[in-house]
Amino acid sequence: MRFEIAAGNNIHTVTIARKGAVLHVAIGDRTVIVDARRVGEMAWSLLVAPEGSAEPVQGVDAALAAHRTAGDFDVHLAGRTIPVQVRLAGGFGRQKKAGAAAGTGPQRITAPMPGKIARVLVTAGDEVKARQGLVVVEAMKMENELRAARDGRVREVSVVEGQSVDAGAILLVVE
Amino acid sequence: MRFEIAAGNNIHTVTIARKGAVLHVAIGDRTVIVDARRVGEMAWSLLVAPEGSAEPVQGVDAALAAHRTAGDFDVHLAGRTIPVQVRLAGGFGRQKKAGAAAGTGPQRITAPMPGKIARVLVTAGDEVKARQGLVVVEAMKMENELRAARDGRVREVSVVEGQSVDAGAILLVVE
Amino acid sequence: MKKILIANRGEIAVRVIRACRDMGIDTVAIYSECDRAALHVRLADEAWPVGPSAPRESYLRIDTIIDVAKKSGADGVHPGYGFLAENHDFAAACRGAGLVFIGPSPEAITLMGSKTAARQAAIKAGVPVVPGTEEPLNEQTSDAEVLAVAERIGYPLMLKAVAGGGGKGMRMVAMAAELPAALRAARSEALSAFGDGAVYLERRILAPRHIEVQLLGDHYGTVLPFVERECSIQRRHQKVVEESPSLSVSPELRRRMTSAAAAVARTVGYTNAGTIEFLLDADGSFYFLEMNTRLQVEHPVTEMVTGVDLVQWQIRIARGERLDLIPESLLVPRAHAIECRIYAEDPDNGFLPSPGRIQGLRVPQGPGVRDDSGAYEGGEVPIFYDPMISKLITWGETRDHAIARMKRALAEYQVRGIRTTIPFFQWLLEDEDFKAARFDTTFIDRKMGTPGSGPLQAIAAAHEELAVIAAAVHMFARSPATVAASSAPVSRWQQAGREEALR
Amino acid sequence: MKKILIANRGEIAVRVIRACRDMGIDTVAIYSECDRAALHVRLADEAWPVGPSAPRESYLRIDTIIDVAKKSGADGVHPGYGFLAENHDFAAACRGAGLVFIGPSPEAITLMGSKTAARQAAIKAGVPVVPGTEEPLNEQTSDAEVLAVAERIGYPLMLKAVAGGGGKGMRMVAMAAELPAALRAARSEALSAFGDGAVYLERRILAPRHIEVQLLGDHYGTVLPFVERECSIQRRHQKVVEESPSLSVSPELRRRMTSAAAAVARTVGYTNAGTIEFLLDADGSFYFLEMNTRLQVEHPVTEMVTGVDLVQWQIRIARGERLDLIPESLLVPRAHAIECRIYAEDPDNGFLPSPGRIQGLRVPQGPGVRDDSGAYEGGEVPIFYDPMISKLITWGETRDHAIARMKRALAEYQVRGIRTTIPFFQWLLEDEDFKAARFDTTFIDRKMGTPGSGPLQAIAAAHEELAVIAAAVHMFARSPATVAASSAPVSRWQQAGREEALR
Repeated sequence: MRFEIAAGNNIHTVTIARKGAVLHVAIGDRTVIVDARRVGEMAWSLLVAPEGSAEPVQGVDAALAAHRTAGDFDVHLAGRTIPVQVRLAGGFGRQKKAGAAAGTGPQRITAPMPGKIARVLVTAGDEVKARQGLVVVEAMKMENELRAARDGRVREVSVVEGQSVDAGAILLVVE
Repeated sequence: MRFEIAAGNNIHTVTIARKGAVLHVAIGDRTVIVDARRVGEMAWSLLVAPEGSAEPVQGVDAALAAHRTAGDFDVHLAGRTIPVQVRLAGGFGRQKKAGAAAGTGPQRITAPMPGKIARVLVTAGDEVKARQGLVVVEAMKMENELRAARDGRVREVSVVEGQSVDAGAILLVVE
Repeated sequence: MKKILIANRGEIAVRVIRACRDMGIDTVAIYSECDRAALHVRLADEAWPVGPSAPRESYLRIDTIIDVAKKSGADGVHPGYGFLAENHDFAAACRGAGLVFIGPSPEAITLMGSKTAARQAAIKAGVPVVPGTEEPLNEQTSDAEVLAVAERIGYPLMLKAVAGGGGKGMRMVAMAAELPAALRAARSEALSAFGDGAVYLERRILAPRHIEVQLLGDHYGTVLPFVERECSIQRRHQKVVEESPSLSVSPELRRRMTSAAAAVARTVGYTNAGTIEFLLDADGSFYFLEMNTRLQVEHPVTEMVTGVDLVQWQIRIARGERLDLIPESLLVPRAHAIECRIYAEDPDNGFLPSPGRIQGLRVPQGPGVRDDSGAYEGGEVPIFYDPMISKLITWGETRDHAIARMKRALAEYQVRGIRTTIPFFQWLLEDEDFKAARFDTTFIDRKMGTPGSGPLQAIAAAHEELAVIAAAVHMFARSPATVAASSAPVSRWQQAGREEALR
Repeated sequence: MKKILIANRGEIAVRVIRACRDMGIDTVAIYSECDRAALHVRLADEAWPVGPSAPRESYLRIDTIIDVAKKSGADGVHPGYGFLAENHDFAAACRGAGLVFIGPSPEAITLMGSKTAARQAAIKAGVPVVPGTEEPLNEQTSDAEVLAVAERIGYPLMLKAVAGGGGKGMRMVAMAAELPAALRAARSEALSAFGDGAVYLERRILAPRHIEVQLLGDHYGTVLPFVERECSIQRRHQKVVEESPSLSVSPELRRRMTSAAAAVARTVGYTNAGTIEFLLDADGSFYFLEMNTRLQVEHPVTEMVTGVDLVQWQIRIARGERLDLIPESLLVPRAHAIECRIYAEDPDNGFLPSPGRIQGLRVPQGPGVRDDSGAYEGGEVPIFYDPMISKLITWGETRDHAIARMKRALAEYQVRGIRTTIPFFQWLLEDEDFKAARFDTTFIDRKMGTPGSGPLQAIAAAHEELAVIAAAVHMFARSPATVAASSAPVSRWQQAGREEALR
């Protein structure tokens, strides 16, 4: 089975196959032998063979948390939180094209976390400059101002002050 | 919805219905108002109205563990573990008849917990007395001798020494 | 007292419930709409609804809370910290309703709750204060007037909420141009947090340490100070790491600071738990900053080094017991304790709030570790309240030992489904200056502002590769083809999760 | 030492891993087949398989373990307790392989491991022993010979494994008729637990207390004793509750007992951690019982009242450090600590072993609580090993306070899917005699044997009714008709549990 997995600034091509009691995980030109045991719905006890060894003995206690986007996870291990995105082979290629297309289109300002609209600073039709504040989302007693990425004109404001929004909700569109 | 629920030495007839935001739970001739909120797959935060009150404020943090038999649970609350058996209305009547019939038949000696057969003390055809040791099951470094409930003759020995058995496995039959 | 209502939520409500349980006292929790399934509701003997999720409509509703206290038959009220803890109207309303308020008198709250009046009290007790405004600048004070006052004090200065506490409504102002925006933000925060938009100005001491002294006072005139807490590790004027003792406080300085703290408290006839905050300058001089007339978030570090249960003592004092602790024993710390505040914030994303459902939770255990938490697996972290979800406290035979245990505990701690500041602490605890206790209140901002000081989430390549492997294994295991052909463990797990049908 | 192999499993392996982590030392776990997913495997830096699940084929395999130590590059071996901890061949094999054995010398293990030789050592140190057999009665000794020896000592008497420890291979014998069966059982248990079926006989002191003294000894002749532990609460000669200090030991008696303990250890040139067990008679006289040449299960109560990390000190001593603790500080307990051993046994069903999968786990938290555990939610408790899954330890300002905190912690503790001894402790902690510390080693058997002393699981009618309600709610919520019509919380939960598909 073949995946493309993005982590940090890298996209790794990963091939994984079961060989007897262990898994062979090929990352780039290196193949890692892994003894994987599920210890929870989203938790794994992995024993990984160190480089140059076939004995899976390095302990990796890993747990995952799923994001809304299928295949996106936070991987928790060694007290660290590492965001990864898993796609079937070729998945990022398709996505990147879609992303690139979107990059040149209108800016969709979305809520970075669930919260309440504290203030709307613009109205439809306003001309805005890059870095200009557009809307303030409040969560956990902190106000977070969202700004325009580049110059443009407000096409649509989808929220009103006092409204609750989910993470990812489109708040307004600048074109 | 109507259940029969056995707990301790009692079988309670329980009727439960949703009324608006709360549940009405009738046990015998008393109706208890319950505000129930699920806090886990098998865990509940219950707020129960005290006797004579309609305000559900008494906190009951309850979690269940399912036994192999459907409807049998351990209920954990207030640091106690309370075994209960839930059946649809009339369920215990049917079961009791079946149980009574089995009571007069041959004794099936079953493993009380998962373990290993440490010793088999009888062989098929042996006459045994009540309280006589039949088989020793070892688990967690402790030996547990299983005895005959009454006089009889060993009809069948289903296990050999050293064998691993699951809880509930029939080890031998005395008739 | 037989039954105590806890007018709070989250970890501190849980903390107070535990103290009550240890004393055989029944507990009454209150909850807003979004908190119905919160941990404090689950653990209390009783739980009563007090309104919608917004704090002003529930946890700040004095009338509703007093009403619940009466209906539930509570005879005491513990306010925790935040919300109504430093609201003199609430303390007075409790008194008026015949309820024992577990805290200082309304009068003491009024006096010390006004940061400007508190400064006067300190001066009266002979304790130096930071130069600043004598009078509060209320919401009617114009920007121009405030600017004029600021000119007299001189920049840089601190803008603070008169009713403040916990870093809320506080802003550093480097120059006049920044003042109007800072004033607006501080007032808005202060109004939302304390219901009072008045602020005051103070000269900014450059690179001070924040040292504070815990006090207990009984109703018979006894006021006892405890060994200091070091709280200089702050982000946006909000403490994030606290420890006791402070490596910058010698036994001699400790004697002077704790005596000064006790003097301020005695001057105002203070009772119950309170904390005097000081700024400690690099030259060893210290200034009274403010008094917190309540339990502090960071009280556990003091408990760990003195063995005193401060919440229990709050209750004992409130019910009229004498403070019969041995004074000297409170000033000699037993080794070292440190606390990290775990916030639901994303340190990789500008500390953006990260509310949501906790999909998975593993709490660290073992020697020297204490976790005071309001979280549980499957529980929600709501958007309406402070983002602190737990406090991790470790104790060690030395400061290094306590830090080592903290690192171990943080590595065991998993909070999945939301982002937390756990990785931030792992970065912090590796810092050489932190390890050597070379810091002041500007430490975090300086460290995080330094370009090239390394990204916070300096994920080692090895960890990144392991995360890729873990994700691949997880996706591989759940693809239909491999699940069908997989070995026992996977299928057994799935089987165990299956619910059997009712027969 | 840079890397330590832990030749054990369960909570003690986890405990040692944590101590190593606190010291920056890498850890190597070993695991049998059924322990692949055990907590100690999950938390260690490395984990190596050592064979099938039966202890003799894995955790008792000296050759395999030494081999793994060498292959993994470990330079030290910590044996924990049980398994090979008191096996002198193992200690010698470590030494032979150039590995530091973190414990006493093979010679000390041999000497004190023979309960009969240990008695000789105590006599030599001027410490009184319980009258009994001078020589071990090995497996070749006939029943008749043993009976003859027993007649000389007199009944009732104790039958004990020469290689014993932890209550294994121990039987009380009230009269001659009981001896053959007891002998068979004790030898079988001893053989299976220690690989040595030899036993010895001792006069039974009626209603004694079991008091023990923890010791540390370094390689420079320093032996330091710690404040005593009270371990009289035993079931089937197995400790179930331990505390420190003992209410029956005055400071003067403490001085005498700790000096006697240190004298025995010095007589045999003892190094590393060890414990001298005494029987304390009602008249205040005490007798040497045996020495455990290893870390004890109950070491945390000593850690809680002295602040000393005993596992860390084991490692420090093993790597040649000097024991530079202040002797007096170890003899003055800081308030009180108590430990309950949580076993996977069903107290409602004759303490029948209760292995299986832990479906749900909630571990108590908050002030004064420590949980040393090898369990996790979803983990298996195997049939092959000791049923102890965790140790719950609480600390309080007084014994009452420690007990109150223990009760609170037990009420928070939920282990679902298996039965545990948690309800047993809740019964015990309510007992008036226990609360007054009026007990001896026969306490549990007497209390549980008293007819009408109430069933262990005295479930109040109110709790029974609440359990019925909870079960009804649960069944109601999952019936198809109600789930479809139900409110948000239920469906949201189910939604959250759903795994999304790979796109």
